Amino acid sequence: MSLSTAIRDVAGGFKSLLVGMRITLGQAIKPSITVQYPHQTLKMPARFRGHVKLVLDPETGKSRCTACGLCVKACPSDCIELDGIKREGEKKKSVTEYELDFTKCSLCGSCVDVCPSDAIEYSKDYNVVSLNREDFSHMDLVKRLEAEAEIWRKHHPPQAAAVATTPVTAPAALATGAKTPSPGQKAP
Amino acid sequence: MSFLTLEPIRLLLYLVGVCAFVGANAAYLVLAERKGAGRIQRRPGPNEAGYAGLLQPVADGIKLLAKQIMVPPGTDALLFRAAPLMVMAPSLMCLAVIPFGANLVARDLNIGLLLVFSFGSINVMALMLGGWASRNKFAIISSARVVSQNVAYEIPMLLVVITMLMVTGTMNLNEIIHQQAGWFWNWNVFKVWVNPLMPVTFVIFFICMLAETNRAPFDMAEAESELVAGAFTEYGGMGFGVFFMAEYANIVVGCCLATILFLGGWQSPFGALSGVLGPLWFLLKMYALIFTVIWIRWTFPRTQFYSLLNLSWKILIPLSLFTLVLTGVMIKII
Amino acid sequence: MNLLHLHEQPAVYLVVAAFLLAVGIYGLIRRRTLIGMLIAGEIIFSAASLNIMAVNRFMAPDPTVGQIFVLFIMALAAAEVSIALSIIIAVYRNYRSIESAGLSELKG
Amino acid sequence: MNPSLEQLTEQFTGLVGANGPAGTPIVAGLAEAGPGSATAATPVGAAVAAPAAATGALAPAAPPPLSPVQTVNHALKGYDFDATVAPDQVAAAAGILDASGFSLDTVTGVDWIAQDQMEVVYDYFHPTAPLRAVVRTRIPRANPELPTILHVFPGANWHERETHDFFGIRFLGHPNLKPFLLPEDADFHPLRKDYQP
Amino acid sequence: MNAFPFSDYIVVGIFGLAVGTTLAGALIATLSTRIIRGVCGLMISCVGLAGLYYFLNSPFLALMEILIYVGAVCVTIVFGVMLSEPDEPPEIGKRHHAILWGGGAMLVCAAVFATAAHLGVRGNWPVSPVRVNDGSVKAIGTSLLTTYSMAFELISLVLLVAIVGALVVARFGRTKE
Amino acid sequence: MIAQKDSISPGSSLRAGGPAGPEADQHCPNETFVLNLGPQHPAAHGVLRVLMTMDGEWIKRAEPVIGYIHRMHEKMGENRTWAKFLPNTSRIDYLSAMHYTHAFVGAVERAAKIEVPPRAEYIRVITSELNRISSHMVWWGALLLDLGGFTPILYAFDDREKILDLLEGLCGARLTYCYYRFGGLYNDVDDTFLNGTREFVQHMQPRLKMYRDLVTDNIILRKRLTAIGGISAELCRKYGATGPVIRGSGVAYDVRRAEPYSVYSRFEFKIPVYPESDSMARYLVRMDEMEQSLRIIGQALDQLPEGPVMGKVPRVLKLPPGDTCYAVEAARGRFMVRIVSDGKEVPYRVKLRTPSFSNLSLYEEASKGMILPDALAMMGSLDLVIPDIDR
Repeated sequence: MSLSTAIRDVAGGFKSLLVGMRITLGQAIKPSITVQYPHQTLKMPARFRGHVKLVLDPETGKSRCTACGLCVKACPSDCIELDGIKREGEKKKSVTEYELDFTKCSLCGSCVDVCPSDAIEYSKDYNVVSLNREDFSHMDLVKRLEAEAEIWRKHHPPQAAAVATTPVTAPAALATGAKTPSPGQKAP
Repeated sequence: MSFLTLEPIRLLLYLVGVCAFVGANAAYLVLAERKGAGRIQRRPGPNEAGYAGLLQPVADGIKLLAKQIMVPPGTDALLFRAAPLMVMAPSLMCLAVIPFGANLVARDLNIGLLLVFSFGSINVMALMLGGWASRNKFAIISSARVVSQNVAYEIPMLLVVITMLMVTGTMNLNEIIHQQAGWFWNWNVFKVWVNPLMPVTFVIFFICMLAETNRAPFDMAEAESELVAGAFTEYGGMGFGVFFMAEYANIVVGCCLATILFLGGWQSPFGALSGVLGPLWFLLKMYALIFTVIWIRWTFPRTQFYSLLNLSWKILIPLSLFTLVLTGVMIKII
Repeated sequence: MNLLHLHEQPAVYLVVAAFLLAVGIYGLIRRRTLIGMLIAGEIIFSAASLNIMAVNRFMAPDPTVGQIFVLFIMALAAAEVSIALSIIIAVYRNYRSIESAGLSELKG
Repeated sequence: MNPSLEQLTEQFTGLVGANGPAGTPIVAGLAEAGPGSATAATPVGAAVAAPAAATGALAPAAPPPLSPVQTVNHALKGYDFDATVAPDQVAAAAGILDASGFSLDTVTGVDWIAQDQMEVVYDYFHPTAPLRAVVRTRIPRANPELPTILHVFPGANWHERETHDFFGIRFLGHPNLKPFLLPEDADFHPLRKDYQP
Repeated sequence: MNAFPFSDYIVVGIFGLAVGTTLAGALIATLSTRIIRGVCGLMISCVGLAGLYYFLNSPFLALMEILIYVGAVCVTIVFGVMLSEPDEPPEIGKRHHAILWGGGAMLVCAAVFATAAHLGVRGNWPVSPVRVNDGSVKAIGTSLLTTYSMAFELISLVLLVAIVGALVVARFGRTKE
Repeated sequence: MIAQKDSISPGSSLRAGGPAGPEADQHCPNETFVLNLGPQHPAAHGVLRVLMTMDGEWIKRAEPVIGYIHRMHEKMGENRTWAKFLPNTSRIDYLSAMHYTHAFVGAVERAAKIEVPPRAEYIRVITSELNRISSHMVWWGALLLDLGGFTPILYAFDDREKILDLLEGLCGARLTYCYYRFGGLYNDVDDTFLNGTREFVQHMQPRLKMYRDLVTDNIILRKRLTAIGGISAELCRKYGATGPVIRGSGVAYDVRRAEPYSVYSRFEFKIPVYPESDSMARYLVRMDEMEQSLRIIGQALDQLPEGPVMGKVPRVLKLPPGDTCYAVEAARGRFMVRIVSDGKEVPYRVKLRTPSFSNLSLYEEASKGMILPDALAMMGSLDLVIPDIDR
């Protein structure tokens, strides 16, 4: 290597360093791009896959789940347990117990795919936190639905709410039912 | 004669002052480093403890203090504990001769420059003992690297310093600054009529300073992707904290020296206002250099160890020898 | 002898130097590794330097001479250490030991 | 450099003989559950994806003979060439493919518990030609041993170790059949069909 | 020169510290079984010695002592320790041999110390009445380049030879592999 | 203070290497020692352990020890239906989940002769290439981390975040997508995704130039990677190394060309090949691949046909007996799924041939005689994902 190429190499290398420093300086004067999580939060996209939850039927204020058990079969990790009873005067079973073992769930969404009555969907909760393992290994989806149903009832005319508790007359009440806000839009 | 003019009292005050200066610098330079890294990486950096993260060093310090100092079994416990102190003490010593202002110097030693270098050389020994005493393979590889690197970079650095000695003709730091009075083109770094390669000399000094203080991109000693934490692998708690502080103290000393030798120390760039505002100018220049150090760290990848040595032996030493000879010739001609 | 002016007494330095010399000689005899002997040798060098400096400070007419001589000793010591260590490492590579007793076969 | 399928067929036919690997106990149940070519024989009209580098000649349309060496439709099976060899011929087969410039894709096993056999499958791909070859052999389940191909393809080292881990197949001549992906003290072979955790 | 009340005591205290450091360092250097601690002892001793030089009106040499001994010599020795056997081997041979040898060495050293110290204290050292110069750094530099330029050149020559020799010897060891 | 009489002194570990065998006679001292790099080491991305026999800083032998996060995906495959195994595939190499799902879905479709609508194939290509870019960005940042440059990974993650946002908006997950289904896709793309992807393609061009200026042209990086970590084409062939590793050795092997799957044969793109076969060549291959992926995405967006995204799939999927292979070009190289069916609902055997496994297997051979930092740089240039090796 001759002296001139050596000098050119050194000078070229030095220049590349200066270019790099110019770039980082240029980035340094731009505003920061991070989201300060506890203070700011992001809106989850519509298709966000959180843990599954039972859908509140905006017409009846109840779950659509018929406890058919397809989701249990479809789940690759065996993390769903459900139970339903057939109530008096109803055509289908209704769910009484829907437990998700969130510690095993891999959020693959097979259960949502197979559900014939669209009774489950992904929640938009991403910050589900607890100090208690039980809250995840036995996530009670029916209970969570109850909380939603509570809100639903508040937004409904009292007779509709009264009707909702007496399922036998439900169709008649709903025929006169007021317009319903869709509780699915409001994550609790 | 007031009480304050008594020499021992004055020295005691300076001792406290220097310790406080080093402590504050070490603490807040860590924060500045993290903030600077954050800026460069377009994130805010630590911002939770206190306003804009200003209490972060306190939190870090408390965390480090609260940690148990583990001495791994089978190590030389005495050396293991002594190494952090040995690395901290010399940098404090060096600051004793640094003139922050025309009269703001703890000990205006005739051979201050020599003192900085002689105490700076203890650093290597301390790092080496720390690495050796840890009884860890990574630490030993690291301390071997520290020595090779420091030996390689001490030579061009001293050559540059000898060049500056020839230009200034004194080892008294304050006198060196006095010689650079006037407008900023009187600073040594711009004295191209003494030596056309003066800016190059400054760059060599700066590079060597980075290498001597084991800063990125020359942080072979603690190359965390290769040697975990290098010589500090086994240190925890305040043992690590002291090493960490000493690293920043060394950077401060190095930047002070660069400021004094090349950037006119406490001289203002405009030929005026350097009396009372002297310390301000000094700190301004020093922190600008420190910012550059931080900036460099967050821009470049780490160099490879052997090309690092090559850089010193094949480029920097010949170049600094050349500037040395050139300066000698120029001084003789002028 | 005024205790407060101890640092201005040449005898103090000479005694310290003598002590260093004695300790160095002891080390040189008792150490059985080459590096240990090297360290003892350095102590002896220190003793000599201190002695020269003391004499230089208190008795000599030209105080630069002693300093120059001590500088000379330091350079010698540095040179000696570098050479000695390279020899030690070479010896170690070949014999896996730096015990001075084991080196007698070098003579043959 | 790049081999053609005809060449390969010829070489492998020379290796294993026309009527199948000598002494290889291929049990009759192969066509039903084994890697039979029954599916490969269906017309290509039902192509799934875009036609692949269809260099392979079509397998005969009639009920296929259990030929040990055959070319396969890539679009249907994912490989072009399929050879069944005797266990002691795997190294020779690897040698042929190595000489033709093939590269070792993977080595794996299949446990055919119903037939009391283990199948060892060697997958090869060609870095420069659009060719994929599969070499298989069958060994008795009771004594799963066959020679290593380590000296031909050093890359088989890890694959054979893995296969030993999972199936307990011993590769004779392999220097280091320690548990690899399994824990160091593992003495079980999880991919055997009779493995009970 | 100083109006501070206890300045003399402080000075003596620091002087005592320097002496103590020197002696303690030397003792550690020769007596510890671990070579690495021996090196540390040497280092401590050198720092103390630097203090003594300072008291002997030669801050320049004090700093050079630290620069060369601590910064270069000790580091080189530690490096050598890393590359070779680190510790004193355990005593071979019989115990009374060791005691005999140790006692003998002790005796020799005591004799040396007694003689040298006696000479130092009782020796009638003539003090030169005139001082040519003050022994400052400037004076050292001037003499080094004028009167004692031979010494200067010799130093550089010795160092050069040492560098070359060390390289040659260490390389020779390497090529043996 | 002089009490330490233990037989092992600090530092003697440096030389406590192999036992002094008969060949290690006194004239040839054995000065090696064993360095246990990992399983928790900053340079071992994940839980890889490398046992290094070192002579000083020179590596005499580096033996990777793997299996620390082995999860036995292949056995899981034998215990669940074809569809239930689908989520597993994206967890093998979490950084290029799309490709892995693609290979498994493709194998099942090939065996069951399921026809995939063209729109679905195009969307598969778009998402696969997006995933490839995001994977390469992680590699890029991680390599720079290995080399001690901290900032680039954050720039890369800034851009990668855009990809992840797009994919999250599309299928709801950011890493383990599980987006492809037998016969098509989980759901159709919307305009947000299409526009976002177009914007992203526009956005990436200047960013790639910035990457080049900041890192690729940097003299320090060049010195660290050029002429270091050579892996010859022959070595790649013998060990079955694929992907950027073999392309960095001058062999233009790319599954997208060698065995064109999906609709890759309809796009124009170059296969970046560098014959230098050093770490820098592998680096440059990946940097060029990002550009080529952008090119493919652009073409696929332009040609995207209308139509359904789901083909006809039988309700209960039973594959005909026999074995089927399907290989894709994942971000790290050739990923092949070999499925063996015995006609039941459950796979008889699922073999996952992962690229990192083969790429790492040559490490022992290639790293001989290197020094530690170079060997780690080479390891970075292999782009390892440990779950991909351990499965």
